[in-house]
Amino acid sequence: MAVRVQEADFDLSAEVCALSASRTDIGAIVTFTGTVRGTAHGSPIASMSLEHYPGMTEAELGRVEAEAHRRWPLEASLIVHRVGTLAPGDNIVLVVTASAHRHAAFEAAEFLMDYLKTRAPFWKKETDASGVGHWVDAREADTTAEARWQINAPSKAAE
Amino acid sequence: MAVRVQEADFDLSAEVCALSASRTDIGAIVTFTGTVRGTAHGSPIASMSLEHYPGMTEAELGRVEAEAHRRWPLEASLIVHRVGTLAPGDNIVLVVTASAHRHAAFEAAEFLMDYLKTRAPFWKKETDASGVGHWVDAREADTTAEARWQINAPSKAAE
Amino acid sequence: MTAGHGTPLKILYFAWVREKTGRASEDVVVPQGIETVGDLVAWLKARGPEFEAAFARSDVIRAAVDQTHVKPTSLITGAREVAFFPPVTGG
Amino acid sequence: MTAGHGTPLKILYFAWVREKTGRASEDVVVPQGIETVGDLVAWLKARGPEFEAAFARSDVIRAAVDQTHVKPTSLITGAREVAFFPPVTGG
Repeated sequence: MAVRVQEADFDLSAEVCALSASRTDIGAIVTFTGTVRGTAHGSPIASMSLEHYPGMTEAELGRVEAEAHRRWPLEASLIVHRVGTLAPGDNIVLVVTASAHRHAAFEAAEFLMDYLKTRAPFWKKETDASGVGHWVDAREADTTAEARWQINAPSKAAE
Repeated sequence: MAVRVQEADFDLSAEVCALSASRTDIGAIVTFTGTVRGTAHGSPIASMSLEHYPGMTEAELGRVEAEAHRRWPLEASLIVHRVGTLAPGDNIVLVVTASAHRHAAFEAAEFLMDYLKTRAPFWKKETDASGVGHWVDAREADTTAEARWQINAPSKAAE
Repeated sequence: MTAGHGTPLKILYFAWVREKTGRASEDVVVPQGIETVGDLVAWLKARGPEFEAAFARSDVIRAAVDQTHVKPTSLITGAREVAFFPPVTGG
Repeated sequence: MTAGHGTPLKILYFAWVREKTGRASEDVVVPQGIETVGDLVAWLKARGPEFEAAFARSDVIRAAVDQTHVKPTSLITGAREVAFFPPVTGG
């Protein structure tokens, strides 16, 4: 179990190796990588900047991760989220889940992403080709995605 | 879209890079890596050998992948499956799905694994510490996992 | 005891709430009677037009007390920091 | 026309079916009247004790005709190759 917030990029193989090296109790590893898309509402974007709430971010990601371990038999997990200024195609977020069996790994990874999207205090601002910044609106679909897990929220208060 | 059957190991980062490099239409990449567990029915295993049906394997994986693309808006996908003799901890299978949105990538990756497990002609034989080989039994749970997708099977005949 | 008895409370603002208030954080001494997050928002709005503008769409503003998500009706009693921000958009 | 009219049919065996029959593949000329996968299994079983043993648990043996999964009732008419194997265990 680990969470990291960083400006630097991450390497998928290196992260998965660090998590699973010399272990033979893991049979299934799922990774999710979120990347910066090149367009927003049909218009090209020049860059995306990510702001967060230091302290709360790590606390919230830790709570979400602990909840995933409570619900699924995970052998290991990792959440890495980048902050700062990113370009189209750049990595934003990495979630890794490892379990003896694939369904636990798949479900836990999707759960982590759904909760991260609605609870972790990050905010995206897209800058368009003319240099104008636009804060990204929260998607209703993300709230719906979180709701389908139907649990007591991992942190102490509901929205 | 690509399927490969090979003795060689694969590198997660290299495969994902090859699939997504210089593309800005992808927002979500899911990978599934299956690895050799060190025990079977509670006893340690020394190695695992994987046999397959050359020709049919590639055809079946291709059908499964095409079905995933028919059902989800995927930007790219990859299936790599190893054959030959493997040790505990070694990689067996890699599935990568890339889409503009995460739920399509997650669902398609899980679908590919569920179908691969029940339809792709691979057979595993585990060799125990005393050198005795045991063919792995098919798991009822895999057939159940496939059944939940409730579709016309991607190839022309049902089991 | 409420947060108001002379103990400074740290307020943080993020994303467009930060841009509209013109500050990332500040230490305030909250008067007696301000007991919930909603009370605090009402009090902040009265401090000037930039706060009025920042909290105009108060239905979309989220709050955290001591780094945990809370509702507008949650108490701020004993809190060390309260943060205000739009719905999160990470991942 | 059935597969039996003098055209050799390639039969492949995998995993423990291969081990029990003692061969990975063979070309056979199937007699007339053998029209389904089930007919072919019955004919193969009569060829010797190794086939009898390999197909003893015929309920768990799977078949493919020309590299596509089929049922025991499927026709082998015009087929080039038929494969027999246990339930698959890849992934």
